Amino acid sequence: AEVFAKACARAGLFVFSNIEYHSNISGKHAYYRVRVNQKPINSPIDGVDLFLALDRESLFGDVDSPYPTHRGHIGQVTPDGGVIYDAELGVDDGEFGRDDIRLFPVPYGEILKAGLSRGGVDYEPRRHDIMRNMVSVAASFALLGVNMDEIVHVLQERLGEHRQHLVDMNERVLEATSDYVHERYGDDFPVHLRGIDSRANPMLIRGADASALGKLHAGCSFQSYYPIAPATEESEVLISLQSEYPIVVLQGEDEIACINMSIGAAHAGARASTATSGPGFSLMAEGLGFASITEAPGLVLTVYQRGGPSTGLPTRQSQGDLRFAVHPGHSEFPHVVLAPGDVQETLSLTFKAFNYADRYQLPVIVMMDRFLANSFWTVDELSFEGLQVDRGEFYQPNGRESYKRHQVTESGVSPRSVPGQPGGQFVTTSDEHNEYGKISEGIPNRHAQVEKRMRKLAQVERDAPVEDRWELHGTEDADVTVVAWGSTKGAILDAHHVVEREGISVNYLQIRMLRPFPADAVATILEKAKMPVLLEDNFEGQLGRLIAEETGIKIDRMLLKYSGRPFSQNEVETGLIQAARGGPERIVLSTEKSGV
Amino acid sequence: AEVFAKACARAGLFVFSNIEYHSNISGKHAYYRVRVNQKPINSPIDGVDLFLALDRESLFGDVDSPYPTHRGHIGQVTPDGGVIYDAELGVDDGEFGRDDIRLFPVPYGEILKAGLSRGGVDYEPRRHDIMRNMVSVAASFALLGVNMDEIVHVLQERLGEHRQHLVDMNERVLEATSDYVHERYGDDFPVHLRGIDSRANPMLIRGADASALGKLHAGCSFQSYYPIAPATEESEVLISLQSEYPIVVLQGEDEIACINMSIGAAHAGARASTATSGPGFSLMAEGLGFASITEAPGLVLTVYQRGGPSTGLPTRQSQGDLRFAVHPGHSEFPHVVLAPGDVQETLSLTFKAFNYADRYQLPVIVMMDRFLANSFWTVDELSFEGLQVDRGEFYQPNGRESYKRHQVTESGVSPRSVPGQPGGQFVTTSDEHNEYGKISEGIPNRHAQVEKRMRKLAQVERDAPVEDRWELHGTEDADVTVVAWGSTKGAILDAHHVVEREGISVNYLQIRMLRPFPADAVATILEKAKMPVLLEDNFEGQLGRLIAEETGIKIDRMLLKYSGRPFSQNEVETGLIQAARGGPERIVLSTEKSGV
Amino acid sequence: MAIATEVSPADFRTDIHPDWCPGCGDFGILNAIRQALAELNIQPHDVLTVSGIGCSGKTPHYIKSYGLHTLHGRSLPVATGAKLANSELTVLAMGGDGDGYGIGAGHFVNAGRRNLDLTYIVFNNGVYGLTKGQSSPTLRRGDQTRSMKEPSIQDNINPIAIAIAAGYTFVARGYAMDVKSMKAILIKAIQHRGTAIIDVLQPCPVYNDLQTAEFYAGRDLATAIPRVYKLEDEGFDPYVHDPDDGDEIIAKKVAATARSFEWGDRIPIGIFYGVDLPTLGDGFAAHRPDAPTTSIHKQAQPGQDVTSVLGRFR
Amino acid sequence: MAIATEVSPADFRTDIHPDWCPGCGDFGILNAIRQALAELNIQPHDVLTVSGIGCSGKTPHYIKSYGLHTLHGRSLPVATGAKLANSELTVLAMGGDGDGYGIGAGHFVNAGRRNLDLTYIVFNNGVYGLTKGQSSPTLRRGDQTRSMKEPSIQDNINPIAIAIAAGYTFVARGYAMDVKSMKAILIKAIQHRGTAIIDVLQPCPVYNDLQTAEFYAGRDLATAIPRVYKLEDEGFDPYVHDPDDGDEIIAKKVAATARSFEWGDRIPIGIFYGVDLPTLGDGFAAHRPDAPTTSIHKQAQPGQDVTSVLGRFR
Ligand SMILES: Cc1ncc(C[n+]2csc(CCOP(=O)(O)OP(=O)(O)O)c2C)c(N)n1
Ligand SMILES: Cc1ncc(C[n+]2csc(CCOP(=O)(O)OP(=O)(O)O)c2C)c(N)n1
Ligand code: SF4
Ligand code: SF4
Ligand SMILES: [Mg+2]
Ligand SMILES: [Mg+2]
Repeated sequence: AEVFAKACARAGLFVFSNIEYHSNISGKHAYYRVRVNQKPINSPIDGVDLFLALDRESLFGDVDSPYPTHRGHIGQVTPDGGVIYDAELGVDDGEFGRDDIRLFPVPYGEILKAGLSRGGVDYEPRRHDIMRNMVSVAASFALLGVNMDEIVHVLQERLGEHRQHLVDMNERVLEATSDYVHERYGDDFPVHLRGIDSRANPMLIRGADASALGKLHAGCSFQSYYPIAPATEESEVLISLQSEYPIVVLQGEDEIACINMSIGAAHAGARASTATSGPGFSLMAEGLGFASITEAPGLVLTVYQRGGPSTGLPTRQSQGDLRFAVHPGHSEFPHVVLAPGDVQETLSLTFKAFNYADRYQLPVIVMMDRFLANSFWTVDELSFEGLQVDRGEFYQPNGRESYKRHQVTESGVSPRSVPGQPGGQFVTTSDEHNEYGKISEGIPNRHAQVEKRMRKLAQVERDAPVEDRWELHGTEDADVTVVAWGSTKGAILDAHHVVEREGISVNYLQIRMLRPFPADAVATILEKAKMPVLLEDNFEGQLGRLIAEETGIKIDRMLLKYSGRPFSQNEVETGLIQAARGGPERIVLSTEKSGV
Repeated sequence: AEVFAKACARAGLFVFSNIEYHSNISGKHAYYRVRVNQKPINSPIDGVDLFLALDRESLFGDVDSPYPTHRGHIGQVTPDGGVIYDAELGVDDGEFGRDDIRLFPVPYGEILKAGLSRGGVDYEPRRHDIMRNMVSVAASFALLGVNMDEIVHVLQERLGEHRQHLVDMNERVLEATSDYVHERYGDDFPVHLRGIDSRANPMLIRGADASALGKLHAGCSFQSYYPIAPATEESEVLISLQSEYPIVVLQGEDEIACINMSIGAAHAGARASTATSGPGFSLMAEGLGFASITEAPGLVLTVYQRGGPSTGLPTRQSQGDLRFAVHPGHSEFPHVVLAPGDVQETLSLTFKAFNYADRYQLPVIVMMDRFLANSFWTVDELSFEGLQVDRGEFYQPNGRESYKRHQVTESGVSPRSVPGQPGGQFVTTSDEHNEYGKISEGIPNRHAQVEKRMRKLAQVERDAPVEDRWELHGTEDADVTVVAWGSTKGAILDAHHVVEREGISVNYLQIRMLRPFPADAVATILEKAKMPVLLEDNFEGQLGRLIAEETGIKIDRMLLKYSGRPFSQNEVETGLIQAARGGPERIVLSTEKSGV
Repeated sequence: MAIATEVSPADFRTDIHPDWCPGCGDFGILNAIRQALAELNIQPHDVLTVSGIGCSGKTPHYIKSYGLHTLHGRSLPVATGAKLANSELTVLAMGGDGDGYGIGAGHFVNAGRRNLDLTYIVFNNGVYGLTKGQSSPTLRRGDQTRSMKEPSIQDNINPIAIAIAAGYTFVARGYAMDVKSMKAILIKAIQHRGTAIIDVLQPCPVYNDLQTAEFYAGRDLATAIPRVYKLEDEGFDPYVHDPDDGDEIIAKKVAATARSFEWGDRIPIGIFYGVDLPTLGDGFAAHRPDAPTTSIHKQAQPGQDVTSVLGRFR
Repeated sequence: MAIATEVSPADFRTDIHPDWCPGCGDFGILNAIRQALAELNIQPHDVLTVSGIGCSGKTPHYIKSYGLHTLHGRSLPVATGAKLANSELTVLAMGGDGDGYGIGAGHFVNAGRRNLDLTYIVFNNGVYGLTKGQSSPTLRRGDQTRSMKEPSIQDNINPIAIAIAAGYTFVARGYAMDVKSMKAILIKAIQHRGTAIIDVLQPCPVYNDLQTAEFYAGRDLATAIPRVYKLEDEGFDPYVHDPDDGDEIIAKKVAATARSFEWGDRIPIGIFYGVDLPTLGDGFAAHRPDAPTTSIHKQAQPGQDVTSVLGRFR
């Protein structure tokens, strides 16, 4: 399916693709969803025009297992849509229970064997069965009238020259499939894909890639990580770039080690970072407070939210960690929380996160999620415009006075010294300390240090440009104001047009900086809004609670989802229309139609 | 000073006593504060009527150190108050800078030697210098006209029969001191303590003791702990009771081990618990989510708040962990948070915490703090009335169907089975699971389990008696409504009378259950309140933020303290009067007069 | 508390099939556990399995007994609390090598000191299976498995030697593909009064293409002799015969440590070290010598009277 | 990067006096550190000390260099990150035995694998000093110190043997009251390329009334002979001479382990084990063989161009 998506992108189409899979290595149901369009698209949709099934479970679910969990994808196929499946499964047409869809049984094994023998290879189940996938993709290309060459190109790149024999083998299989489908089904399928030839070679890129790029562009030279879905990918990208860029990527023994390693690196002079998801995030609680009280400069933590609580749904979507992120440890300390909404914002806000972390010497958390991390979007170009480096103030020893690492200043920021600098020695501590970093329990100093640290938050509020904090998409005035954060952006933007066609005008308040919270701006907008509707991938409506905490405004209407799956465009449409037409205040989305 | 407090209590006086000390084993400034009265008292006051100083720093501070932190306690002495200090320090009267106080220099060493020689013992500095303390206490008793016998009794109990020689030695020192003071100062000091003879032998008890008692009374049979100020004391009390009661107290290798050991014990059938403070609490974030998703029954976590952030001020007061306690880990899960206000409430709410934990099978956090934990109050009797055991529903195997550990029910509670019970086998997991506890990633089940778990919170709200959730002390209608939680209760109640004497009527909304939050009741009261004033020992006004989140009501007026010291009665008085008379919205308390 | 009915391995089967990959060593360990429990005639309801997170961590779902599938790295503390509270249970803690020697290493070391009566089984496959094959702490310097971009630049830890140095009173190594000997070791471990640890060499055919079943069988060697050999076949005596003899303890520990460093063409399995010492349970029981021997959670009575304690505070 | 001025121990003094108790072994360790750094002629600004929480954790406040007084148990990870980012620094990690072998045991074990070039000093006093004397993981079964209600019912861990089994390439034990030998060990440890660990026997006169200076000096013995003796005085050779010789490595490890179990009337101090192996820094440096050898934080340029990477995604 990645090959399919890539090939479509190459053909000049806009592509969105994501995968759903179990927290398991082999044998449990997984599926890709690829959406292609001639216009830009940013989210999945529920309806499936062409369904490629590899096994029975994909079709009809696991109803025969002792603990059934789903009923397959057949229900998602749109009227007039098609199903390509393995003719050798022996499925009876009646089993589909639908007469409004087109069935394209294809004998995967037979074609595979035929293709292989064209290439002069003997079929061996254990080695070649993985290529059944390719038969199915090729069949879809044949039906959709796409040139098979794109697939071959993509395979060629992936496998590289020294595995040209594999490419050739695949090519034979593609041909065999194509021949079979054309002969058997001709032009039976109504949908044909036509790319935009003029479109320059677009990127197919994930949030995890953009985050890695943002870190690298910011000059991050230390990343620690402990394997965990869905955060590992970002570190893997960085590992693969270690030979080109000056960055050390270290697998720690746990997340406590990771956050503390990064804090050490930050204090030692690096822009440093780590990435994790819920369980690891919980283990970093103590470290974040430590980073904040010692004013570690340049520390960024990227959190890839996934289904919780606890281990929860490791490979599934959620926006469940917001309230924890805003208050991620005991006691009170300043930190910044940012939430990008798409790939471009991931790049930009990740880059800027290091500026905040350096300039204000506090930890910055970037809130990603499983959906944003692992889905693929087509992007023509990523913009690096306006990404200016700001490392904050440095201390220059003057030989006269000794250095105050935690000097009390109006902004709360104390110029820093990088270890190794003669004359800039300091000690700092997780205990309350005085300006010199020495342990101090006296009262006047305690006040000064608490207040100084917390002043940095107010300073961020004053300094941060609006675009880092929030954005009101659409007109000032609308029937419905969607209030949301993070990766729901794509679905909201995609749905927006459709809802407007229903005569409901929609605007969308996207909040990007969750701490310090843009309370005044949000309050002003909400006070004017006719019908604010919260939209979040969690149970509690956490942004809503944060808004209430910060502004005293409670948003009663909310569209929530907590099934562990991302919002589709359709769900947002349905939800918004329902809300606008006076549906229940709390609408929970997730239908069998939206995936399994 | 503990001896002093105890002796006063024995004499029939009401006593409040607390200690302030550094996070250090020896050599840094520490002091006790003992308040005695013929009427019940619940908090410290700022003014010192009689000041017993052991060294120069206590008198004048550490002004000569490279990083001075305080200027001693001399400024706290009330006009006409007295100072007992070591004549051998060579302090010049002029150094006190005050002519409104009475000075009682006493040659500690000389008297000590005299006392020892009366007992036929040779003075050895290393062995006996610790008794200088006793000279100072004895001197105060002599000045205050209290019978020295009480001290002797207390010492006798502490040291036990087999150390009678030590008691005798101390008794000689007391006599020598008494003789000296009577001879030298006669009746010079105006204050004389008179006990209430009719008062039955009262207890002098700390919150840590009451918490241990509550746990024991609840039948807690497993307590894990990792040493940390100010939580260790509770575990030490329980350790000392291991030979009398069936309870295992285990020192874990860290707080992650502790919470997980207790979770294991809870699942295995025990009422189980652990106690920690901020840094350890942060390390328990992941464990709490695990306890909640697996519905561990009977797990109680006692958090002893201390100055933060990070290691912070390990031995100092704070109410800084509220917001973290309400949302103490990634994602969303149900748990209960309780906050007792005094010793009696500590006993009762700790006991009840196990009922909530057992009945709803969720973790319960009891929020204590350094002040409540380690201060001593006199209490005539602790009440055990109304403390009924409720262990919740148990599953009885019926041999017909297999057991659903996470059965979906209306209340959200699933009857439990204790390991060892034939026919009640189950497995449960930190992964999302189905009713049987098997891993499940399907959507309908996901909805059912998330909702079931969260329904338990609503059920707690329905079931919990008002007195567990909040209390409005005083009249319905008042000029000022103090809104507070936890250990500030004593100071508020003590201050209340004084403020009313200024013509300002005061009532006091004490919130005891922070999650689930009594939003409706609080909203109703606040909407009626003429001037709500938040009072908290933290920087952010965390209860205020929680109230805004839950009710949409922002309380703008607040009295805050974050110096690491507890509120004194005076501070509350001053603060409330200032607030009532239209002072600034945010009043931060902590003066040199209130301690160092 | 075993009731007098004959228990068979099938009694520990559940209705779901393990979701491990074909050829995974975990199947062998699972079977050995079921067989050992049956052979010891322990009733399913008297068993508590406690696992961490990983492929290995799913094992309790496949054993019909009481089971806690806990957090990544926390099987030992959870098992410790459970056993102390409910001492009548047979407690088996288990998890992966990442789980136990990586994130859980602090518990691994400190559990060695306690000698609580439980068995800890480590599924040692050299990789982080469930997160797709990153190196685990037992992977050796220079090794490069399928999903690694480069050979490991870190040394491996030696879990057997660490266990001995940490105080474990029963230390063994099993091999997942040899169910019979694995079962025999398990039986001895469960019977041992005190904390037993079994490090199990467990092929992960998907991610670890170095320490495979073929490797352990020595099929890559010039003459195919199994690398894995049994300590007992060489007459190795792991047991301390006089626990009061400090010198014997040290001698046995050193001998076991020496064996534990063997690797390469010859890899020992079996029992490395065993000694009988008082358990943590014994230590706690000594506080109330006249108390019943039932689990402490049964002895404690919610609502029990504590007024007699109040005297202390007067 | 040492500049050519003569450094003296006094250059590492700060303006505050340690707040340790009189007679505390920490004073000796502090002095040894200052002296060792001076003798190695390392400039104060090229030193980074990283400590945990405890009495011992306060040490960086008393050394005039860069210093991070971190969290309880986390000195090793913080030091690891700092050294990797800023490889030009001489990094000394340090902390208590509770800090390192209790809450920090997971890091203690896993840092052994990495062989990053830093020195880790453990102040081993058998107790949790700063929290008033609870037992630490090195306290032995049956020991009852002043603040304990009963003798320990847990075994001690053997940190030297664990360090060897975990892969540390330099393993030593010091004695806090013997500043001279402590300094000598420290110098070798700092000079060692790779991770060096020094477990230091440190009397805590306030809470540990068993392992006192008198005890180590053997003043309680029938004939007062110091218990502490130097390995080198017995001709013990801790060093692996051919790091490519796997057998020699094992032999040295086993010999060191055997010595590490000695306790009672004779307690060895000195260097137990040493081997030269590639460091973690070497491993990372190999990714970009032509890169400069300066600290990586200096090599990375905030704002550096990454557009060349974009091609991957097309
Ligand atoms: C705190 C935390 N960090 C990371 C993870 C992600 N994770 C799941 S399994 C696993 C490691 C699995 O390796 P191992 O313990 O060796 O077990 P195996 O799968 O090899 O049996 C990790 C890191 C997690 N669940 N929790
Ligand atoms: C997470 C956490 N848990 C507990 C503590 C409390 N604490 C402070 S020092 C200390 C132990 C000190 O013992 P050790 O590490 O041996 O150092 P020593 O004082 O003996 O030098 C503990 C448990 C803490 N600061 N942080
Ligand atoms: S990934 Fe490896 S350890 Fe996990 S189930 Fe598959 S073979 Fe077994
Ligand atoms: S308590 Fe012990 S370790 Fe801490 S300073 Fe005092 S003597 Fe040293
Ligand atoms: Mg593994
Ligand atoms: Mg110690």
